[in-house]
Amino acid sequence: MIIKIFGQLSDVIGSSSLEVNDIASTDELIKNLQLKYPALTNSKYRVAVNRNIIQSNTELQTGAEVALLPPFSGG
Amino acid sequence: MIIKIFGQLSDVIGSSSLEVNDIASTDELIKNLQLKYPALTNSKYRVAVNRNIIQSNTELQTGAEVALLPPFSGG
Amino acid sequence: METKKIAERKTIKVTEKKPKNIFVEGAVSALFIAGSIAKHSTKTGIGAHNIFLGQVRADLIDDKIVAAIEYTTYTEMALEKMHAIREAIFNKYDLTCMHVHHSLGTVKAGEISLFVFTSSKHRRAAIDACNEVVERIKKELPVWGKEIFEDAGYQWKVNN
Amino acid sequence: METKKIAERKTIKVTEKKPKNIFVEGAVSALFIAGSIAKHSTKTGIGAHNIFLGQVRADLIDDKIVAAIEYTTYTEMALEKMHAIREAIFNKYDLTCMHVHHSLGTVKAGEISLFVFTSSKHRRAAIDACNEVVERIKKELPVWGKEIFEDAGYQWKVNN
Repeated sequence: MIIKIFGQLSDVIGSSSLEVNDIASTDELIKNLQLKYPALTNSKYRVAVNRNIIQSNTELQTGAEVALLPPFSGG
Repeated sequence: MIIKIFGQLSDVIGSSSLEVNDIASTDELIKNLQLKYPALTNSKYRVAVNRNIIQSNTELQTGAEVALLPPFSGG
Repeated sequence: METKKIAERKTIKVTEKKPKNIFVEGAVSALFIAGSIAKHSTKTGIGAHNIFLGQVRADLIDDKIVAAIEYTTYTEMALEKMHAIREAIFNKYDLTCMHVHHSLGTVKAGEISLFVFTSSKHRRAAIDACNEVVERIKKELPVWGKEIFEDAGYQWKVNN
Repeated sequence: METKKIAERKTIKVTEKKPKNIFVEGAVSALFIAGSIAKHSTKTGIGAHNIFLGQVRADLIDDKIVAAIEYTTYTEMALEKMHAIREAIFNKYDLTCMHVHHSLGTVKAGEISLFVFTSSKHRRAAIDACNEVVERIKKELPVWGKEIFEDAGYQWKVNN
């Protein structure tokens, strides 16, 4: 599964996308990423699954489109 | 003294200015005009003296700039 | 020579008392608006512009279609009033600049007769100031619109 | 022959599901805005336009001056979101039309990066809709601005 990384988070993670495997839920994804990228713990962001921001832990189906979104600053 | 007439009032009076003499106040002016132009009684308008809309009867000094202003419709 | 130079330096700039003219003959063109926007690119403290445009509608009134509006004004009073509005708006809002252009004479349906343009560092001031200026112009400026019908006749416009 | 003709006539137009693109590469030019305004002169039911323009500020941050903002987006999500905003705005306000253009890539200080344009019969709808669209764009569109300093370095923009 490809995780899209945007804005300042691409600085924290050092890339604009990540490949992860065998991840069942967004909570599990975040736990794994925080282990690998400790700076993520101090970052403000929301998680989108299939282009919708999730409010709580969400199961990740095969082919889900997951993205990490730091605060928006358009306009 | 010249009275400036604007907008729809110039239709009622048939002119965009009027000359009047020996008028001491705005109340006197209105009374005289209503006698001469009865349709004025049914018209909505305000009176400006020296480019300020007056709220009550106002004395007219020599050289005062008097205007009759129907409802504004700019923009 | 030296004395003259000092005298020149001491000359005090007389403040312009005459209010700025806001009236233009006929419609406001899209290119005029573009020029006005482009001029602000050097003012790099600006973060937000708000523009209001009034366009003449081809209203249908008792089977007659409005073809144009003919605007007239009481110039001296309108410019004095607009000057007072400008002062009040600059006192109330943190604006970088503000421009107002209102048509006189004939403006055809589909053409623009009012152009209000406010700019500020942050959007709130530009948006709120523009809104207030438009409301005050409609309510307080001695300007009259005569709606000219396509075939013949006219009626005096009423603002709501 | 006859059968083919009937078949052709029966072809149903498939509704375009793909949301409208709002993104443009680089700054929005004053001439583009003028063209957009001019196109509305045939829509003679319109009485009021409201335009919001976001301009890049040359902010001074810790002795460094912002020279430009580099915008990036999550395109698919942003366009879906903008489509939803558009639907909600047209349901809420009596608008004739609405146009939104947002820059991607580099926009220099003094240049325009956001252009929101609403039109309606009466001014209240155009003004209120424009205001709401701007607020929702800033809050809800997944777009990020990177403030590039004149000499070197950058910082990520924060909306307020």
